[in-house]
Amino acid sequence: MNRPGLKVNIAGVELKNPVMTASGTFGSGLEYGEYVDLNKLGGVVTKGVASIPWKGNAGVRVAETYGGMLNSVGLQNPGIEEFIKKDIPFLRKHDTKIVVNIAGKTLEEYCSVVERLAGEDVDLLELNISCPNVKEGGVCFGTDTKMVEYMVKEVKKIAKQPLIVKLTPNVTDIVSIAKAAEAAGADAISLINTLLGMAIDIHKRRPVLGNIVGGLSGPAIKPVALRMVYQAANAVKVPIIGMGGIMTGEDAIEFLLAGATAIAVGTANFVNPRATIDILNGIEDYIIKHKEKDITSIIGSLNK
Amino acid sequence: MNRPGLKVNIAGVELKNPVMTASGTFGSGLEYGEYVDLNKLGGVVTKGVASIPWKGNAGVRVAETYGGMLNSVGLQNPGIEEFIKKDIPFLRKHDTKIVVNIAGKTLEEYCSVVERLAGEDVDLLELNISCPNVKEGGVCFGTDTKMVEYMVKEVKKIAKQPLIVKLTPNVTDIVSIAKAAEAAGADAISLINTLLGMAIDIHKRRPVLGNIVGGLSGPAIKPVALRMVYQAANAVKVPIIGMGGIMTGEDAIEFLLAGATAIAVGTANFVNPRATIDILNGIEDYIIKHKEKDITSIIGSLNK
Amino acid sequence: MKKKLTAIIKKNQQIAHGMFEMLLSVGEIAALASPGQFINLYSNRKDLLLPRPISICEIDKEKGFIKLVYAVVGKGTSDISKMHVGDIIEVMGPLGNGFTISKEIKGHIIIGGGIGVPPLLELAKGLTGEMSVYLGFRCEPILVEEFKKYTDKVYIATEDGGWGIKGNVIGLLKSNHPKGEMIYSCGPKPMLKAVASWAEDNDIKAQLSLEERMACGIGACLVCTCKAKDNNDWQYKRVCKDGPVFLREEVIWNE
Amino acid sequence: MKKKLTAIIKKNQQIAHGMFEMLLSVGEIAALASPGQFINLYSNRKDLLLPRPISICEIDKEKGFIKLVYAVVGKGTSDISKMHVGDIIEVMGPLGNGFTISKEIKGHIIIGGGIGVPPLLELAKGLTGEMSVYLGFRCEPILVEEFKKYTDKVYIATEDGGWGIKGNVIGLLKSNHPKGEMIYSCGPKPMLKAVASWAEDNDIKAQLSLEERMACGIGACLVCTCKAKDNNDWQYKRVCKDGPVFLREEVIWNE
Ligand SMILES: Cc1cc2nc3c(=O)[nH]c(=O)nc-3n(C[C@H](O)[C@H](O)[C@H](O)COP(=O)(O)OP(=O)(O)OC[C@H]3O[C@@H](n4cnc5c(N)ncnc54)[C@H](O)[C@@H]3O)c2cc1C
Ligand SMILES: Cc1cc2nc3c(=O)[nH]c(=O)nc-3n(C[C@H](O)[C@H](O)[C@H](O)COP(=O)(O)OP(=O)(O)OC[C@H]3O[C@@H](n4cnc5c(N)ncnc54)[C@H](O)[C@@H]3O)c2cc1C
Ligand SMILES: Cc1cc2nc3c(=O)[nH]c(=O)nc-3n(C[C@H](O)[C@H](O)[C@H](O)COP(=O)(O)O)c2cc1C
Ligand SMILES: Cc1cc2nc3c(=O)[nH]c(=O)nc-3n(C[C@H](O)[C@H](O)[C@H](O)COP(=O)(O)O)c2cc1C
Ligand code: FES
Ligand code: FES
Repeated sequence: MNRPGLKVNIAGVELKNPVMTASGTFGSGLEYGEYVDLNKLGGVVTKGVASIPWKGNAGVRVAETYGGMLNSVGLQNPGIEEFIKKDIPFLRKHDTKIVVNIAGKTLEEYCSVVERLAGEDVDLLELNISCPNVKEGGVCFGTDTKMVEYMVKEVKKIAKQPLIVKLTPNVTDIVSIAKAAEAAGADAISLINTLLGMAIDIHKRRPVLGNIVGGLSGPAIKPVALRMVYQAANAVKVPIIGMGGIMTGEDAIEFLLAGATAIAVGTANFVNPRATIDILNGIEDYIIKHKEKDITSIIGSLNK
Repeated sequence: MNRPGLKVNIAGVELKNPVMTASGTFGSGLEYGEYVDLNKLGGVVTKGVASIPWKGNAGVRVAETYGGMLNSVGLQNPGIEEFIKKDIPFLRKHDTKIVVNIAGKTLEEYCSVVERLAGEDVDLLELNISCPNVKEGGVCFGTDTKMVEYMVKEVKKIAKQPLIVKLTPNVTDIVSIAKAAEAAGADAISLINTLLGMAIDIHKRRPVLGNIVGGLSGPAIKPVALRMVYQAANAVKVPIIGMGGIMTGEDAIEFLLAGATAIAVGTANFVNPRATIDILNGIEDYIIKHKEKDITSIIGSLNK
Repeated sequence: MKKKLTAIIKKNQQIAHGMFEMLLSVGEIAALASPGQFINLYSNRKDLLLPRPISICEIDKEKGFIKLVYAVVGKGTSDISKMHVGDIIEVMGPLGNGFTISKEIKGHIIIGGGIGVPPLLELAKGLTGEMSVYLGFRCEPILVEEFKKYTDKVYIATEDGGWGIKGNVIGLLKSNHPKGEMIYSCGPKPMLKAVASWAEDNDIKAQLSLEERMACGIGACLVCTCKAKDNNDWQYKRVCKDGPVFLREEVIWNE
Repeated sequence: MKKKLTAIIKKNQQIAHGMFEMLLSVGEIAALASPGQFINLYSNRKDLLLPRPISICEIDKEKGFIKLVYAVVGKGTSDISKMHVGDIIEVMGPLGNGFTISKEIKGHIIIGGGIGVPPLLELAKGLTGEMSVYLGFRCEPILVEEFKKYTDKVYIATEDGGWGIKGNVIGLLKSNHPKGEMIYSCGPKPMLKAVASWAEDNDIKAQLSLEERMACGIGACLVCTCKAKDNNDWQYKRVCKDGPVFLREEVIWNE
């Protein structure tokens, strides 16, 4: 039997299949590379990187919740220079697309990373706009349409690779944010980042996380993620990368049906280091079982 | 051994203990009254009631999700007249506080329910501001500080019972909404209502819910609920009623430590019809084990 | 006070492809149950919160047993199918309004389709007078011998014609022209709709047992809808509490 | 490619109050494991996603067995404690960098506190030369007889004085003045901090095994922090990958 076509296209970049890793859950592939053949992945999205090294938050940085987890890593990263020196060469040895997730505390910081990457051999940029904007008193960049529009516009001016904008779900109206990103020139949109949450240790009477609040991920958030992907897919024309609680091939199919062109796997890696591959196989099984020509006849094909 | 004091005070109304039912999950107590001694509850919050009968949404109205559920009941209710005739007399036979949850499509509709209840024997009103505002193109009342402020102010003018305002979590900034409600005269705040979510049946390639999207509840949402209760408790002075995924006494303690004066139990009732009582017992056990004087020394006593 | 109960699994075995029979020892439910009622089964998987409603197929009040027959269709039923004899399962029930049985009525027509067949067995046991039974299946029939204990008139249709006539129960009805005063039916919604319309054409009363996704199972949450006539208007009734058995005149089929 | 493995439970029994010993048959891990490494245990409860890191207490490379000793402190370990002999449990490992053993070093000081004691047992087996062992417990000691197989010098402190001297291991150290070239220690953070400072005062090298909440367990997610010196600055190192064993000079204790 012929294997179905799994290729998808994100802003002119062809992925061999729609399965990517979610930023921050997969390092730069080095560690999971011992468990997963990276050549099999559509893309590896790297941990958020900033213009200079960030130390991240003090521990405890993780709390387990019902069907999910909270993290407050605080975007610890070695800075763009170290990243370019070590991570890009490692990933380039593999036949997979490199997506660099970018963090910043000011627009200038974001821009300096984008600029620095202009001459580097990476396939896509992913702008994580869930970071707090220090110049605006720590309000998250991604919660205001004006801020999103301005930011994306400025970054697009200097970006040499296609730009994915990654949205935060902690907003009243995801559609207006997605539209603002698109209007400002985003080549693709990824969502969702983590939901802001909290856990309390009732014995110590203290928040579990050193940072008090953290980002909720895992299957618990899937219904919210799926709703936002569906809403965004119906509002913008650029391709969407869906994520949030994808644990199985079936979960991935839900996102594809809702309109995502590709999907990313985050927390599932911690539960099963081979989750990406199992999910990829699950997607392929579904296409075969439903006698579809290829993956593209699944994407957005929801009957309403 | 002496049993610890469990009494709490919400806007001048003394509840014998902090355990209430979450609106819409407990009817008006009639059905669960066969499983739970209603006299043991701090309060029964009734299903949202409107000025006239609402038919609700077409089915399917429920979808199970990982550690949670989506509902799209659409506030089906028999209207305030029927409610006053049947539900108040039933509940009044029990020694528990009656909290009437109120729904509306326009400010006028809300007001007419509040007015109609002015002479009735109910203890507290709970304004569900998660409803879509039909005059404003279906935007949810509770997502805009101005709308919240205006609404609460108008309702307060005519309310004869203390007013709880129930917030929707589908907002960028829960703190500003909570403050707006307080500033406009809310006597207490309850949160959270359900998160907007979606589920897809990958075999039928259709949204599971007839209404496409629905409200996510259950333990999956607890971290988000807890974070919002914590944020709101640190921002307003009025008492807070916390809810969202409370399944056990320990969960309830988390909310009390975060600053909730009382808590409400929703989805847990479907998993265990005696959940309210089990949670109450769990709270009592914790107070005894930690040698606290009474419940009030737990509330908001988080070490930061 | 009512409560969740613990039932002991006495039997849990496959009786047809993807179809299981489960015998539960749970005296409190057996004592109260009547035909057409259901129980809620709680799976042990923590990711699944909601109970699974399953109809009562047979009741042994003396031994305190109830029998269920269920199809494995998803995570919950798959999990339940893997439980062992001697295991304990949490249940709640009996729930809902079952069939109304009147001694006055002497001619009974039972019509079942697929997984709608089991809830009709206990009913068949209790009816007095004339009775004919029409059962439709996709391929493999179940419980046929059991029904034959109570009447000779058991007619089968299968979609592939492997057993009985090829076709569905409506075909059976149209070719057999059964006479009777009351129809009792359970099965997929399109079948029930066809049964209702056949009953109306032939002016026969009908009690129809519906299925809908549920949460509380006791009438409090309003998620289980049956669109039903209400004087000159209509309303959504609760399948779990007002049903699962409805009169054919009540039900509106346009959803 | 590495992967999650299935281990067969050969033993899972209580050895002290709230303390269990588990023997696992999992040849792939036994073959590669060294003292101070840990494995990830996955519970079956679907509400708990993250694995539980547990140190390897003993390794039997011939039989392909590893032994764990764990305390029941929450939902995950409670669930694991209820598993039966013959059950299968998913595991991953061996993970992390264990203790560095050098044949050059002849004087070893092992210091363990509470649930930090088990990871030191396999280490004790492998050390050559002089060795003394200092173990502190809240009340009930564990594994004392096992350590005595490898050295006569096993000293115990308990907080309530029920066994050994009354007090903690630091008290033991201060009264015994052990001499040696290398300390190996595992236990609660305050104890490790005190051990580090005692070692510094006495100018003895020390390898300290740390604990932190984890997610991936393999170095990819950066949730498991150890504040560590880095030239003139500091950084958060990963307990799971850069540790769990760190040199005393590396660790910064102010968090
Ligand atoms: C009153 C009543 C009586 C029933 N009696 C029987 C019976 O005797 N034998 C039998 O095999 N089945 C019966 N069903 C259907 C049975 O409840 C479902 O097949 C079962 O809930 C599916 O669960 P799952 O986890 O395997 O499927 P999933 O699809 O994984 O379930 C997901 C969710 O949808 C719900 N769901 C899925 N299918 C149905 C359905 N058809 N009806 C109601 N809820 C559904 C589940 O309860 C769960 O909440 C009955 C349903 C009702 C309402
Ligand atoms: C490298 C390493 C080795 C360990 N070796 C052992 C050992 O040999 N024996 C033993 O009894 N314990 C050991 N622990 C601690 C053990 O991992 C925890 O006690 C266990 O994870 C608690 O899980 P729980 O579900 O019972 O507790 P819960 O409190 O319900 O767990 C909630 C979450 O917090 C995490 N967690 C809670 N306590 C700890 C802790 N102390 N350290 C790390 N994570 C924690 C859990 O993994 C889980 O993610 C070790 C920890 C680490 C990091
Ligand atoms: C430990 C951890 C670290 C993360 N770090 C980043 C990050 O650096 N940049 C980013 O855009 N998203 C980050 N995320 C969010 C994920 O990429 C993803 O959007 C989110 O976890 C939802 O997907 P999941 O439920 O599959 O994990 C992180 C998530 C986790 C759990
Ligand atoms: C079936 C269902 C119906 C609900 N109906 C209402 C309602 O009428 N009014 C309201 O304010 N909240 C309603 N809610 C929200 C709950 O009161 C509660 O805020 C939410 O479910 C979170 O709590 P939980 O996780 O404990 O269920 C409903 C929730 C469910 C599950
Ligand atoms: S399932 Fe709750 S009303 Fe029927
Ligand atoms: S647990 Fe993921 S880096 Fe240590």
